[in-house]
Amino acid sequence: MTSKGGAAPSTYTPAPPPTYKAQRPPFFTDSDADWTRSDGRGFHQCRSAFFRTGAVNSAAGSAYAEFGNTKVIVSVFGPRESKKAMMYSDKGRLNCNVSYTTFATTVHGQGSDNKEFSTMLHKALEGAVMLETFPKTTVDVFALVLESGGSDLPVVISCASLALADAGIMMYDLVAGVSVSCLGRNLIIDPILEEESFQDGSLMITCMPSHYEVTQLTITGEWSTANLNEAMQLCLDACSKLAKIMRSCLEEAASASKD
Amino acid sequence: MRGIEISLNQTQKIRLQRALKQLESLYLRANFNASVTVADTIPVSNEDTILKGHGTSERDGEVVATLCGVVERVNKLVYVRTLRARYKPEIGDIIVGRVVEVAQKRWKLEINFSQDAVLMLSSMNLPDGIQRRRTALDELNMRSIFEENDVVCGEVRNFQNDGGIQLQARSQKYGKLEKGQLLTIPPYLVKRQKHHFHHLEHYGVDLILGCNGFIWVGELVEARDCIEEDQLNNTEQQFTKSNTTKEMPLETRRSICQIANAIRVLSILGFNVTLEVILETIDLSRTLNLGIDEMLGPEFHVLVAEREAERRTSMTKRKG
Amino acid sequence: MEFVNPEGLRLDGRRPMEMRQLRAQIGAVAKADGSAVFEMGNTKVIAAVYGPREVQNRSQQINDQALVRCEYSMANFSTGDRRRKPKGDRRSTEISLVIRQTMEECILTNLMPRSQIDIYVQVLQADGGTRSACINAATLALADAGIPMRDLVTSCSAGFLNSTPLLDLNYVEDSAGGPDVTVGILPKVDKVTLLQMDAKLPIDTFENVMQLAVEGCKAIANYIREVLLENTKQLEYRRGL
Amino acid sequence: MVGLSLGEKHFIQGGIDQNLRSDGRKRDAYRPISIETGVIPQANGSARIRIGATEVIASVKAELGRPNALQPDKGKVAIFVDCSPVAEPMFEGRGGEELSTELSVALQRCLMGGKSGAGAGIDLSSLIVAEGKICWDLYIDGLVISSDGNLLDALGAAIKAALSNTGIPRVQVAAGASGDEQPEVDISDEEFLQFDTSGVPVIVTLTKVGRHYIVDATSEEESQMSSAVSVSISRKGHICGLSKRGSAGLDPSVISDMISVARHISEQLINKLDSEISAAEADEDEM
Repeated sequence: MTSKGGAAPSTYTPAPPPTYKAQRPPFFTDSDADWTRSDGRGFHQCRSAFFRTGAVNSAAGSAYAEFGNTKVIVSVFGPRESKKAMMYSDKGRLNCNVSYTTFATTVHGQGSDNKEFSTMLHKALEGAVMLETFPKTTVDVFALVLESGGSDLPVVISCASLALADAGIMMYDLVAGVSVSCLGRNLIIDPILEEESFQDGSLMITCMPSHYEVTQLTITGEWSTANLNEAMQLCLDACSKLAKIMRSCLEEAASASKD
Repeated sequence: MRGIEISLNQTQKIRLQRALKQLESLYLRANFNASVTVADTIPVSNEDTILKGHGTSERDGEVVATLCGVVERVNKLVYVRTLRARYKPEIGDIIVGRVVEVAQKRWKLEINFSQDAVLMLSSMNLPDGIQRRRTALDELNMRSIFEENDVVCGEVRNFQNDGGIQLQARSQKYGKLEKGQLLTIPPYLVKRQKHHFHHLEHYGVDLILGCNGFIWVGELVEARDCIEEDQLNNTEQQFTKSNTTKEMPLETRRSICQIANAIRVLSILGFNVTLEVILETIDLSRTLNLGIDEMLGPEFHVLVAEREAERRTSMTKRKG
Repeated sequence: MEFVNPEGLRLDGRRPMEMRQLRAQIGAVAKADGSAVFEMGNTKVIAAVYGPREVQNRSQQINDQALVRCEYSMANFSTGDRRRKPKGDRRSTEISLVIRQTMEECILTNLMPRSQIDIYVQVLQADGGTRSACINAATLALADAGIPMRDLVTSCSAGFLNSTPLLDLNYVEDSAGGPDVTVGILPKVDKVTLLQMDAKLPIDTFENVMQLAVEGCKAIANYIREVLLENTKQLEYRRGL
Repeated sequence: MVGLSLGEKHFIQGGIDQNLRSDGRKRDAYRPISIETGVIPQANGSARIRIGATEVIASVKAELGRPNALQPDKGKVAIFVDCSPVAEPMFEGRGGEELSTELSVALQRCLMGGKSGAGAGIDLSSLIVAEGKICWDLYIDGLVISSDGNLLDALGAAIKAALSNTGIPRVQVAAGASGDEQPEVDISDEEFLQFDTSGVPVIVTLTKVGRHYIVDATSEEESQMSSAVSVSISRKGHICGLSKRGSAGLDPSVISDMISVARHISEQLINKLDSEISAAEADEDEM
């Protein structure tokens, strides 16, 4: 295992190959099978999820999500008329934006390296939203990460689908997102920030659980087939559980408004 | 120089060079070399008696080319025949175009010209085939005839005074083209001929060589009339369904792809694209037993060039 | 700094009145109506022309002539030290304008009313004289697209360093801070269409330097003419009868 | 981007169903690939690759810089892609920005591995000159010159070729600099170290049209896709990154199947690219 990534190529070695063992984070070594996660969770255990809809009054729909330290708020506006400059389209448009508060991370302004999150959010949602139900109009989805505590993007995606549901936008299904990190030989689900920064690879799945369809999948790092299949299965299971929680949150909100 | 953008190995390069050299010498033997570039003076014997045509202008009493091409003289007329350029329409040309806009009483078509061409609803035979005034209802139903992105075949009718052109499609042979692919090649490779429609029954393929360099290769449509009648009887939905479910026979598709690739090869090499040459190219690939996609490989390009050199040599011999 | 050594040679071994090696290739972008790659020494530019075609933005349509547009862009790797520049900075806007005006002047726009011609130039390597290289590339691309022109515009630059007029400055010479005269001419008509200079120069010296640049333009014009003629011949004989 | 009529769409889809695409290829066949290296002499390494009518240039520039405080033992690599309007008038102005960012991010994901550097195509620790003080910053730039589909795979292959064309100058660090002082360096302009590219993965994009998936889709075929999965695969057959495009959802079992197909195809592609790259290098040496 030590050879992974650590082996310097024989042809180009301007510096002596660094010893990887010493560089490993103190809380984790490859051989350490008894390692426990810093928040005491099992490897395959997610953080407890908290969802609440209707967090922003002025928005057509909104949701707040809290996974451990990761706190996200998403508001949805529209559907409203698309800008004139846009070409005619018989389908609706989805405009997504993910931003970080200045205090979201410990290092000021570090959240800005997540520029691609907006496009990723868009890709994860567009397959679930019935765009043909609001032609010529745009739905804006604005996500704000209040505190970044790891697995930000999957939380944003789940929260955004809840906000869309709250806004009454027609969807095929809710979208739930879960990520898995690979640290050495271990697969850990729903990683926190600290774990993410030392991960060897990560895999994120967003899916529509009742359709059993994956809307977005990204993988980084090196994966063997067995690991990959295990990680995908873990994510999919977690997604369906997460979707249940999201569903119950919506039901609660609906019954509350009835009263 | 315009390189031929294919990667060749050393021997292929030499063989291609040799074939091209042969073509060059054949050409030079047959023609007085009259190539000009922009701003070259075109020699004329008598200033007053000539007519300056396309691609020429007068400066300080000299006739000067404004284009790269070949000087052509027809009686008093002197003009420059361009090679690579956008399509230059002539009335009566058969062209293939793509609908870009459905406007009031007209369609606008992209035909590789400096402006979109106009096809008026009134220069179109109605699907029912009856000659009558166009009603408001016909106007509303224009999209059921052609909609955006449809590939349409027509004929150049006349020039408008703003420089645009009008098309007409007043015959059963014109109209929407379906089940096939559209290729675009430089228009100078398509020669104006008696026939631009080729119904290759042997292959089950319709080939339309549009003068504007748009070439349609599609499944053979037997008699357009009855199909159009069918369309009328069916609702639109059924029509699209029947279109998808009826799968094209594999043999026809093979022929379409083969013809398309032959045209691609000829266009890359810069050879005239005529039915005769296309069919010969296909025969060559069939005798060599090449896979259809191998036709786009470097070796086949070289072979086609060599064969073309041979063909033209034998042609000049026959003439001579 | 010594730009011309006592033997009369420049930093890259050229004589003061020597141009860098020219190379041109027509037809680099399959999809474009016309395209060309033009190299002057290490400066390498690719130009593509789209059109004349239907005007994309109706409000820009001109009823009696063609609309000519131009965009100049530099690849991130084109300069010696890599910089990531935002698109549409002042310099590229200015060069786009210069190229557009120069090309528009020589295109017979009145022959293609209500249409649009787009010229895109992309700098792959910049080693001085990009402006000139872009104009030369654009000329080739326009000719390849079969767009009627009054003349073949060509451009070349010249400078004045160590009291010597130098033809076709490279990057090091260009950044020395001396005067840099970029000239564009219509060689057949023998007219100047573009003249740009920064820094100062006595008038009589300026005339010398400018004359040198004009000579450079003429040499380039000859080269371009030959390339185009050879290209036309090739197209014609390959096409056959 | 590409407007197609209903008839043409059906023709393309039908061809994919019958395993005979519009240009005669089978579903798993590539268009002819050609590579040229050293096209940008000013860069440390560069390559141009042409796949059918798609053409891209990749360049690698190395500059000395300071390592990141959090990772003192590693160099830095940045990947940027630009879409030139030369390729497509649509890319004019800011028109190409969205695609450029998407491609840059996808390449980053496919080539740079996980946060710890595992699975990276480029070994960042090999870029260090003096730990914590000096390292090489590699700037990898891609430029799209002509676009006819399958840009990501082409860019990935171009970067692989450019990296194998890259020579990094040997650097001597003057001994004796202590503490926070920045040590003196001597950059050799004669001795270059070849970059090790055996670990650089290739990217295989499978485009799903109808029930089937195809490799090396042209832009016409891409316009008909329901979704596409780009997988980057190392020589060892490990997955080094994956991204999905297109709006339609996919069944997880389909994804697994696509990954295994991509892995199978990658073996042929790696061999093809290797031979093309070495041929290109040989050509360049001759000149």
